Formats: sequence, C-alpha cells, structure tokens
Amino acid sequence: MNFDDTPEQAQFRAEARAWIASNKISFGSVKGGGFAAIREWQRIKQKGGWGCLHWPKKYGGRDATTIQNVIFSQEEEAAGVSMLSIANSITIGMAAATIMHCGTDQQKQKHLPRIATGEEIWCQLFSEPVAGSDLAGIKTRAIKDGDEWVVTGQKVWTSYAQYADWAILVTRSDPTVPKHKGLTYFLLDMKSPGVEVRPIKQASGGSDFNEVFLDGVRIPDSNRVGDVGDGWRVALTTLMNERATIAGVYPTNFDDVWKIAKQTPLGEGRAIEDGAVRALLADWYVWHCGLKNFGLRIQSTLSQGRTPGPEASCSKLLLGAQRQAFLSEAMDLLDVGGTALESGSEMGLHFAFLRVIGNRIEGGSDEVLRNIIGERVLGLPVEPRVDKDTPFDQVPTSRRD
Amino acid sequence: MNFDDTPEQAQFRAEARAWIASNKISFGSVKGGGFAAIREWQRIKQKGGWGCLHWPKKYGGRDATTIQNVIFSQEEEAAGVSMLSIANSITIGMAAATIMHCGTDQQKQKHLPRIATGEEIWCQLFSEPVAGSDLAGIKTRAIKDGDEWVVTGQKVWTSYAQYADWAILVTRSDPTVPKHKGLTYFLLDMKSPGVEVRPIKQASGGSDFNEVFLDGVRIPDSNRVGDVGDGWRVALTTLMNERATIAGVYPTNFDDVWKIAKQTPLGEGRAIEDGAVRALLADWYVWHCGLKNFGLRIQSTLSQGRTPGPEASCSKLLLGAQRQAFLSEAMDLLDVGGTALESGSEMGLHFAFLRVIGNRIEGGSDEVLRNIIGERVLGLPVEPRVDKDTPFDQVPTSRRD
Amino acid sequence: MKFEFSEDQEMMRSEARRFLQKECTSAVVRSVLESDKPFDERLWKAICAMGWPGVALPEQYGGLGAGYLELCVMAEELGRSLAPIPFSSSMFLAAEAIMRGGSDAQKAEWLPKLASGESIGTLALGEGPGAAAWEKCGAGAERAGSGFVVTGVKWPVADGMAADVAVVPAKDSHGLALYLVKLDQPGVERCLEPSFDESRPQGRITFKAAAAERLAMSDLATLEDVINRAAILYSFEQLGGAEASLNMAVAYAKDRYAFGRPIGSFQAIKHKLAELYAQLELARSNCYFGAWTLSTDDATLPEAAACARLGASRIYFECAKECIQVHGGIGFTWAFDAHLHYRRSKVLSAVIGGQTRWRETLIRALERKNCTSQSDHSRVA
Amino acid sequence: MKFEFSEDQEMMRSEARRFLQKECTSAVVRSVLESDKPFDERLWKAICAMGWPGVALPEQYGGLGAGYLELCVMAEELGRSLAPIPFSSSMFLAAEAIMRGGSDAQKAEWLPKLASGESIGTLALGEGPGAAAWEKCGAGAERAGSGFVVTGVKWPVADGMAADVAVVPAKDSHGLALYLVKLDQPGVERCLEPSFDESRPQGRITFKAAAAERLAMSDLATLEDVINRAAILYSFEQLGGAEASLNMAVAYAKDRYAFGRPIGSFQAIKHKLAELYAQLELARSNCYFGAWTLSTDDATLPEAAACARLGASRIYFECAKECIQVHGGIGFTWAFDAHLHYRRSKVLSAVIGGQTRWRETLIRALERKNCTSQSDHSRVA
Repeated sequence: MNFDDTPEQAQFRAEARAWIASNKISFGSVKGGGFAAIREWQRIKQKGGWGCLHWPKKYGGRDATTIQNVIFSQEEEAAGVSMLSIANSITIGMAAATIMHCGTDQQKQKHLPRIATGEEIWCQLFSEPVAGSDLAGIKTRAIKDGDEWVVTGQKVWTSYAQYADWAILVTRSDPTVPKHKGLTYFLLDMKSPGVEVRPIKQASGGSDFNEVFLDGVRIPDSNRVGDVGDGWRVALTTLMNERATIAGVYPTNFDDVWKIAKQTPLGEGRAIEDGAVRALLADWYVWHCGLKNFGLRIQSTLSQGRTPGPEASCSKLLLGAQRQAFLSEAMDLLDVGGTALESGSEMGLHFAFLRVIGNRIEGGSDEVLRNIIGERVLGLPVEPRVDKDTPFDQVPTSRRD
Repeated sequence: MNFDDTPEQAQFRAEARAWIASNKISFGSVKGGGFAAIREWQRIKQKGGWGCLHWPKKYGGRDATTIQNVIFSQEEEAAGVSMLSIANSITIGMAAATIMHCGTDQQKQKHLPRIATGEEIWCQLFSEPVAGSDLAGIKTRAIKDGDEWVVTGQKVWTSYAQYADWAILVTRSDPTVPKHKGLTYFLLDMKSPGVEVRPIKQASGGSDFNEVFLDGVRIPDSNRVGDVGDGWRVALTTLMNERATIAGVYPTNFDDVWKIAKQTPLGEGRAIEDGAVRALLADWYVWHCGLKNFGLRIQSTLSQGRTPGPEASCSKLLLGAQRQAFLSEAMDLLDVGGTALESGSEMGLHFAFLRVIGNRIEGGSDEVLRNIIGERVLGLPVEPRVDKDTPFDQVPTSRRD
Repeated sequence: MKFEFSEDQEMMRSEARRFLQKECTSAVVRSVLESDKPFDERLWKAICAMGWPGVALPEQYGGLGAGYLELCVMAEELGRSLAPIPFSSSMFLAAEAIMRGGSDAQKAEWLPKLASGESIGTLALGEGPGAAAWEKCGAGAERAGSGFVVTGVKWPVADGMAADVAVVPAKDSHGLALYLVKLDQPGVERCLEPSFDESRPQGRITFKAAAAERLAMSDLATLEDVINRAAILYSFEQLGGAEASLNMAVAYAKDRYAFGRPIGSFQAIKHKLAELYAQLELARSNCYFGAWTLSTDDATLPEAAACARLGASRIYFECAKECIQVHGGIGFTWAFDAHLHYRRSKVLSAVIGGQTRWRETLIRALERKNCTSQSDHSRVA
Repeated sequence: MKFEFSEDQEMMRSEARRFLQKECTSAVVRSVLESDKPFDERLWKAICAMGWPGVALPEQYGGLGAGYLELCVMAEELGRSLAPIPFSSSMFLAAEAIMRGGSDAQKAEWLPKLASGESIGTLALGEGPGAAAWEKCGAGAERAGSGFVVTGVKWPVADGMAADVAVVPAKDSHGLALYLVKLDQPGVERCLEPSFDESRPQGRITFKAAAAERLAMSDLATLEDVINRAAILYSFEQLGGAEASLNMAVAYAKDRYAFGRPIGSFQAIKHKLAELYAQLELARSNCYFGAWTLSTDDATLPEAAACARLGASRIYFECAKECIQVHGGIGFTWAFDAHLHYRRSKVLSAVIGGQTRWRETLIRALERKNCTSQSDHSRVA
C-alpha cells in the first residue's frame, strides 16, 4: 500500500498543476459567471489539451488513462476550480460518453468537438413524474412521422435544463410491447419548438432541478441513438456513467459539527466536554473517514487501470441517511437556539439539513441502491416481477387498473 | 383516564387475592417440582373455582370477563405464582381455546375437564425445519388409512414436548392442492407409538425447545379438528390465541443496566457520570416505559371488553432487536471485563444477551410481524405470491426446483 | 381502569379534527410560511371563539374547566393540522407559568385574556444556541420602584412577534426568577428571527430595563415544573404531526405504482412504515401516561414528561423524514406538504429544549428517585 | 497510489485461507469451545511451523520480516476461520509490547520464542469490569533485588491459561509501567475465567510478588502505543469474522426457500444484507487506512487505529447478529455455527477495550491535533 504517484503519474501531475496554475479562471472572472464561466473553462482546457483527456485523439482527446483523469481532477480541486468542471459532468460524463459508445459517426462528428470546446452544454431527460426508481416505466411518447419523431410528455429532475443546448432523451416508442423493449433514445436540440423548461422549487428553497415539458416536439430520425426499441440498453450506458459521476463528492460536515461542539454551551460547560457529544463526534468521524477511505479504494482501483463495479454504490448508500441523522443531532446540540437562522446559517446547517433530504433520493434512491448491491454485488435473486413480460400498456399504474 | 378498578372489579380482585394468599404453592413445595407443581397449581385453582375463569360454566369455567382474567393474572404475579401459570399457557391459551372453538363435542367432553384440572398438559406441533415463517409450507404428511391417519414428519421448536400428554398438530393431508388448502389438524396423544422427542440445545446453552419426530404415528379420525383440508383455518385460530399469550411479558433489563452504570468504573469515575452512558440510560428508560405503557393500553382495551387486534404485535416487534442492541451496549460498558463470566453472571447479563437472540425469531419473527402490521393494521397491499395458487408439490422449495 | 381517552374526549377530538381539516388547510399553513405574518389571525380567532385555548383553565379564569386530558386532545389535533397559530406558546407555556407561579391577582389579570385570545403569551426561554443549564441564564432583573425591570436578549422566542406578554426567566439577587413582561413598552425591542419552520415564526426580543412583574412563586423549580408540564402538552402536538406524516406516507404507498405494483407492497416500504407505526404507538403510550400524570398531578410527572417528550420528538422527526423518502422526488419539492412536517418536527423538538437536554433531565429525575423504575417486569430473563 | 493489498499479499491470503478451511473447521473451533483446553494445539503447531506468528517480525528476531500488511492479511484469515489459538494475544499484544518497549536484550530473549511459538505471550490488561483509565490500574510493582516484583489480580486475560509470559501493566513509584512476568513461577496463580466465548478462553491471573522484569521503554504512552497498534491488527481479525458471517447469511438467503421463493429475494432480507455489505466495506476502508499507518508508522496512527477498531467492532457484531436472524430458528441452535461469531465478535470487541473507551480515545487524539481532520471534503453543501 502506498499513496505515491509512479514517476509517470508524478510527471503528469506536475504538468497538470503547472498548466492549471497559469490558466485558471473563476466564476467571478468571467462575464456572466455561472455557465458562461463553465463554458469558458472547458474552452480553455480544450485549447490547452486538457479538455477531454480520456477521449480518443481523433475526437480531440489524448487517450489518457483513468488515473490521469483522476489526477487532473485532484489538481483542479486543489486549485479551487473543480466546481467549474463538476457542473459540466453531465455533458462530458454522461452525454458524450453515451454518444461515444452508442452514437452514429455523424452524431460523434457533430457533437463531440463542440462538447470538447464548451460550446454545447447538455442535460438529461430521463425521469418522469410517473417513473423515478422505475425508470423503464416512462410514458413520454415518441411517434414516427416520416423522417421525424413527434415527442410529447413530461420530464422532471433535470439539472441545468435552463442552460442546456442539447439533451439526451429516453422516450416510449411502442407501448404495446413489454416495458424495457419499447423505448427509444434521442439527442434533442433544446431550442426545438415545444420544449418548455420550468424550475422546480425544492423543499430546501433552492431550485437545482427543472421540469421539462415536451409538446409535439419534432426530432429528426438522424438524432436517434441506437435502434428503435433499443433505448433501454443505451440508457443503461448513460446510467453506468452517472454512478461514476456522482461517486466521490461527499460532504460529511464533520468539521462543522466539531466547531459546533466546541462553541456551543451545554449544561455548565461546552458541548464537547459531554460524553454523549464525544460519542457522537467519534461516530461521525469514523463514518467521515470511512467514506474518505472508501473513496481512496475506488481511486486505487482506477489507478490500477480497473473499472469499479456496482460495489462503488456503497458510499452513496451510506451517505444520505447517515448524514441526515448526524445533522439532526447537530441541530439538537444547538437546543432551543437551533431553529433560529443565525445559529443555522453561520454553519450552513439549516440548508445542509434540508438539502440532505435529496441525497437519499437523487441519483438512485437508497432503496434502489440496496437492490443493486443485493442483486449485482451479493448475487441475491430478484423479486418476482409482475411488469416485466407484460405489454407496457397493460401494466397496472394505479389502483384503478 | 384512570387506573382504578370498578367496584365490581375491586371486589373480584380482593377475592382473588385472598384466595391466592391462602392456597398458593411454589415449585419447591411440590414433590418433583417443575410440571408436577404446574399441574398441582392448576388442580388447586380449578378446585377453588379459579382454574379456567373465562370458560363457559358447563366446562368448569365461570364465564368470567376478560378483565377478570387479567385481574387474576395480576394477582398471581403479585403473589409470585405467575410462573406456575404461564408455563401452562400453551395448554389453556392455545390447545383448549382451539378445542373450544373448533373441536367436536366429544373432543370437548374428553379433554376440557382434564385440562381444567391439570391432568393434561399440551404442546404445539406446528413449525418444521422447512416451514417457520411460512407455516403453511409444512410437509409432515398425514395419509388416511381406514378410520385412522398415519402421520410421518418432523416438527421443531416445540416447548414442553417432553412433559406433554397431548399435542395440537398440523399436517399435510393433500400435497396436490394449493398449500393452504391441503392441511388437516389433529389432536395427538403424545404417548402414541412413533413419537420421539429430542431436546434442541440453543445457542444460549439451554434447551427450551424440542424436535419431535413422527414416524408412522397412527391417529384416529375422531381426533381430527375441523374438516379434512381445513387445517389452516383451525391453525389460525390457535395462532391468534398465541399472540395474545405471548404479549405482556417484557423483560427490559432496565434495572440491571442502571445497576451496572452505577457500579462500573469509567475513565476517572463511574459509568453513570458519563454523558454517553446517561443518554443510553435515558433511551433505555423511554423504551422500557413505552413497552410498559403500551401494555397498559392493551389492558385497558381488555378492561373495556374489547379484543386487541393485530396492532398488539407492536410491543413484540419492538422488544427483541432493541433489547439486543441495548444489552450489547451494557456489555460494552463492562469493557475488557465484560466477557468474563463473573461480570456477566452477576447480572444474568450473558444469558440474557444470548437468549435475546431468540426474541426476534420465536412467536413470529420481526419480519413476519412487520408484514402483519403493514398489511393488517396499515392496510398495505400484499406482495405478489408465487406459491398461493400453485399445487403444493409444485411450489419451489430449493434452488434445484 | 381506563387508559385511553373517554368517549366525550374522542367526540371533542372528532369535532376539532373536522374543523381543522376545513379551516386549517395546507394553504393556511403556507400563508404564514411564505409571508412575514406571525400567525394566521382568522384561524386563531375562530379557535378562540370556540374557547379552545381555555379548555383546561378553571372557569373562574374564563376557561372551560374541562381539564388537561382535553387539552392534550386539542394539542394532538393542532399538531396534526400544522396549525400556524400561537396556541402552544400562549397556553402550554405562558398560561401554565401563570397558573403554577402566579399570585391570585396575576392569574385574575392574565388568564382570562389568554383564555379568550385577547392576549397572546409566550415564554422567552432561549438565549441563543446550546443547552446551557437554565440557571445560567444571562438576562437579569432588578427592583425599580414598586416593581422590577428586566434586561437581556432572548432568542429565539416561539411566537415572539405574536405575543403581547412574555414570561421571562431572569436572574435577580435570589437567583433565577420568572417575570411577566408586557411586550408593547418602550423597554422592549423585537424583530423576526428567521426560523427553520417559518410557519411557526420566532422572535428575538431585547429587554432594556423593561418594566416587569415578578411571578409570585418564581424560582428554578417553578420553571422546571412549567417546562415539564409543557413537555407533555407539546408531546401530543408532536404525536399529531407524526401520525399525519405517517398517514400521508401510507396513503401514498397504496396509491403510487412502480414496477406494476403499489410501492407499499414492497417490503422496503411496508416494513419501514410498519416499524414507524409500532414506534409511534410506543411513543403514544408514553404520551398517554404523561397525560395521566398531568391530569392527576402524579409524583412521577417529571419522568413521565421526559419519556413523553423524548419519544414524541424522535418519532415525529422519523415519520416526517421517512414520509419524504417514501414519496421520493415529489416529497422533496416545496409544493408538496411533506417538508412542512420535517420543519415543524425540528422546531417543536427544540422549543423547550432538545433531546440532549431532556435525556439529562430524565436521568436526574431518576437519580432523585434512586431508580425506583416504574415497573418490576424489569428483570433478566 | 495503491490502496489495496499487493498480489503477493493476496497470494499469501489465498494460501492461508485454503489451509484454514481445511485445518480450522468448525469441529476444531468447537473442540475448544466445548472443552477446557486453552487452545487447539495441533492447529497452533501447524501455524507456527509455517512461521505465521513471526510474519511481521524482523528476521534478526526469528521473524519472516515480511511486514505489517502481511500480518493484517493473516489476522483477517484467522478471524474468518474463528481460529481457536493464541495468535493475537501472543503477537498483536505481547510481541508488539516487547518490540515497542523492550531493550535489545529483551527482544532477543523473547521475540524468537514468540515467533516460533515456543512461547506464548499475552497482555494482562483487564482488572475486572469497566473502562477505568489504564493509569488507574490496581496492580503494583516494586524493586526486589536486581529486578522487580509485581502484585495484583488481572482478569480476564485473553489466552491467560495458554500463555507462558505476560506483559503486565502495573504501577511503580514513577507511575504506570510494563513488566514482563513469566507465568510458571510460584508467585503466579491462575485459573480459567469462564468466558462469553469459550472458544477463546480467558484466565484470571493473581500475581503475588511475582518476579518481573521491567520493559526498557515502559510508560503509559508505550502502553497506549501498543494498544493502538494492536487495535489495527484486531480490526482485521474482526473484519474476517464479519465477512464470514455475512457470507454465511448470503449463502443461506440464496438457498432457503419460503413462500415458494428464495428468502434472499425478499427485500426484508436483501436490503438488510446489502446494508451490511456496504457498512462492512466502509469499515474495511478504515482498516486499510489503519494498516497503511501501521506499515509506515504514520503520525495519524492513533486516529486511524480508533476508526478501524470502532468500525470493525460494530460491523462484526452486526453481521454476526443479523446472520442469525436471517437463518431464523436454526440460527439460534447450538449445533449451528452462527452463534460462534456472535460470541467471538463480543470477545474481540472487548479484549483491548470496548466502544465507550475507544470513542474517548479517538476524540482525545483529535483534540490533540486540534481537529485537523483527514479530509477537506468536509464542508457544508
């Protein structure tokens, strides 16, 4: 065991660090901020040859290894620019990855260069109000009309839809066959007539997500990815890359609770002097380190040139519910004062305690992840399925059915 | 809300108390102890008119109300003789109740008087190695032969089988129909040839239960309860009474852990001075009182002349796993010394910590109780069943099937 | 014995529930959540008109004289409906403090006004974050003429913007005492203290030599007694909220289909809800026992209050949290009501001190009794 | 970077596992559990013959000089197979204490014997129930001639009946120090101390002015250092046991049918096992980090050791407990092996102090660092 770079890795890291140091920008340094800055950082990176490291050379990448990708991300984080790249992970990590694996040559030629330079930002149109965990249950209908498809339906939980130029989209092209067999996958120009984006206000107050309404939106058949009816397989390619994208960012709030424990009165002294608080801090720290060290094991896997399997979901599963329980205890330490904004805002505690609700749902709910680990890691048998071999339009979707 | 007896109840309680005080015996006061004493206490009670309070007069009872039954049990407990009655609860609470509800007149005539006087002790032959939670999956086969049935199979988890004169028994009389429809219920003379009782040694060291092997045991058809193939309905009658029997005895060990916390060193002082230990004690006490007060609500229901429904399972569900978790914490307080027998035996802690394993399994596992509460109390829908309408001999019972 | 509410009490509950279902809709709760108003006046007035606030107060003070069990029933229904009104601050805290600590004159002056809703009261307990011992309070009081003046800052104060009068713990030369302070006077400044649950706004109140009256019986023991009694009443409010969120989750689990089945048929959902139901019933049982001690002034009230509060605080949060989880994405939207309970559960579990404080309160009460635990079932088996 | 075991280490693991599957069957474990023998001699001799005990010891002291990572691998496999031998007492405790605290002469005298298995060592740490601070130890030492004598009672002592020599913490005029005491001398009396896990017997050792030798480096810090290092090694033993019980449960969940389906297809079982697996992987990650600090003598060893120990103690108990539950009735029988892990998990989690003690150890270590936590991911998001 060692945490040392190989000589090649060390050299790569040094180059990356030097390049980032002399080229880095910030949200504030770009006019318009936000996605203008995100696009600009991608443009600069690509110009310098760092934009799409792991892509093949012919699409503007440099055939980098996974660990080189990891090293570059680490250096971006160390330089404080990682937020400029993370926000673009749906574009690079999911849309581009899917196009690369399953797209036509024409689609690759058209989109990959523009993705590489930050000219195209993408969003993901998968989930629907009726289909969250049961993603294959989507109802958004695509009907063939000559060389085009006409798409109508409602998508939800779409990050960055308001900024996106393009979207990856799963639709139902045939409701008379079993659910996984009637799906078709498209690339959608978000400026098409009939596309409407509405932000969703979350329980936490912010709006990280949107609803996207599709009303008679026309998509050329040339924007189809994979065969008609083969959309589930393409979607799985995207989702496999989603889990890789979400893994790794784990705010545990340990430093926050430590500060709270040191500052907050309890009984005759400070909270940190109390045995129960010390036990809480200890359990919190063990969990915090567990997530961190689990992440190191995933990095090690990548570093050895292997691809992490479904077991990588462990940290996502153990993040949300535990973080929520711990934050609840932190709120409790503040006692009567814990519900006032000042005590909360100082630490970002109230926001974290509301936002954490989403951690257990987004990117695979706890229940879905337990199924995945149970079935794909431990090899436990699946449940009897009442919906799998039935034509989709005969699967019950409400008590009335 | 009040905890007062009505004048009638108070009078009944006074009579019961007086009678118990002047008639009570102990395990030690009867030659042979154990079941000899249990039989003797039942005999004495019946002689005094207290043996089977809630039975109809014609079978030797006095048509008592449920609350009178409860009051008598409370007085037995206060007088320290409740263990003499609890051990007889399978006989009175389950076997006699089933005979009373579903038995023939002849069966009632034959058994009820002898049960009332302690001459018959009964055990329950339901569970099998292949059928625990899925009780209707039993395989013990009953084949009709003239006026008799020939029964072969293996039963397990049978309390008191070594002391019992008779048993209530569920068998499979027809494996070619769906599982719930091919069962038949019998009364079995435990002295029949082919009955063999073997104690099971538990993980906790003791032997509360037995295996009972049935090898070509002949049972006259007159000992059948209910119709051929109607055994499931009869068994449900028994089980309904089992839950009522198990409810109410809740060792929480709170006094034990309090003592441990006061006596055990921790850091520079005693464990009870530590905040984490105080938090543990508080949570333990809240749970302890919750179980106690929940029991009072069940008593109140009985006292009002109503029958508690499946929601009475709540306390059983919340007993085992929580008690096990708490006892584990108590062991932990003893630190290095916690695994030595002296520290354990003083408090009965090691035994409790092993025996509690069974609390989560016996009398309805936690998983079964959650199904019951989910479905029968909250009205949540059942799972799709692959075994319900299939002939029993075609239901898969192993990976080979 | 009868360890449940009476038929009359259950009838009162049905009426209250019917009324609140109609008059305290989610739109009413949100009208306070999404504005700066300190409470919903229309609802408060309607409730006062029916005499609910005074349900447990003696008739001589303008109350209905029904009793504490009836107040518990009301609390449960108000909690169920997330009522955005200062009922609990005014009645569980201020009125209780005056009943327990006030002179006859103080009772006669204030209780009728609180009972009728003409005045709203509260207890100004908090002094910022942390579970410092109550007696470490920073506010001070001193004699001024025939009365007293109080100086200090209290925050957050539940219904601090709605209240006309506050009971204020402050230290004088004898130690901690309780003072009645009218809030519409020059010596009092207050502002909205943004709260984790804006449907139950809190205030920050600064007392600068504010004119005050000392409660007749007025020491740390009185304050503890008031808080213990309030804990039982709040525990019913929490119980109502817990049951409402659990019911919401159960209903959704029956209606929502995934994979061709109602999601409530999956054990992941079914067992979660069954476990919550069982925990809720255990918590309810402790609340009932608390109610009984409150209605009979039983000596075990302090432990019973702590058990009720600890159990109810925990289960309300659990139900509110898992209600959202069962709903999935929709549960995490602002437009859906599940988060209202998530927020409310945290505010109610903090208002008279959190779990850390109450665990300690409970253990101290047991130490005082030298652990004669309520039951003798407690033996190793 | 490479945060996993090397190919060579994994090959060593495979060989160890193959050997133990064959030679350390449940029958071997039960032969100790159900008798008074202090360990299984045949297994111990075979293991010593292969040089396993000395895997991490320098070659000059008769070890293989492979390193601590190799010792961690061995510990995991011994834990997996419930090996009823004094490996951990002798190597994690006694040999570590002598390595860290012994003079060259002490090392030269004892380490080769421990490495070869000619002698068995242990650390006589416990003085009855409770997590009293180590420095409150009741045993005492004083000079006697050119050496020392130790007086006191230690119980329970892991492998106390098997050991030939014990490292004994005792107080002398300078405070706590560590003494080497041979156990076959008149000043030592010992008896079997019946244990929660009789497959790992414990002893009670009474020292009555027993001749002793003081370890050269010998103070509270040395003791703490030894215990921290042992914690990492034990955590691997615990990890192995945890994985074994989880695997047992998973296999049964695939094989056992109820309601016409394998029980592992029910979410009640599937999700329980998935959750345990995830928790186990988190615990494993902390153990790996501990192993790395042990192999590099990194300054973060104290925190890393506490994290490894707390996580591994918890997950072993959870896996052992839920393994029984998944098995239902059969899991609760003596004849079935699940309870062996239930027992072992508790003994291993107590042997160098329980969770209460280790939580405190961890927080003190963090306080010393003034909380420069290992990561900077830790920010509110």
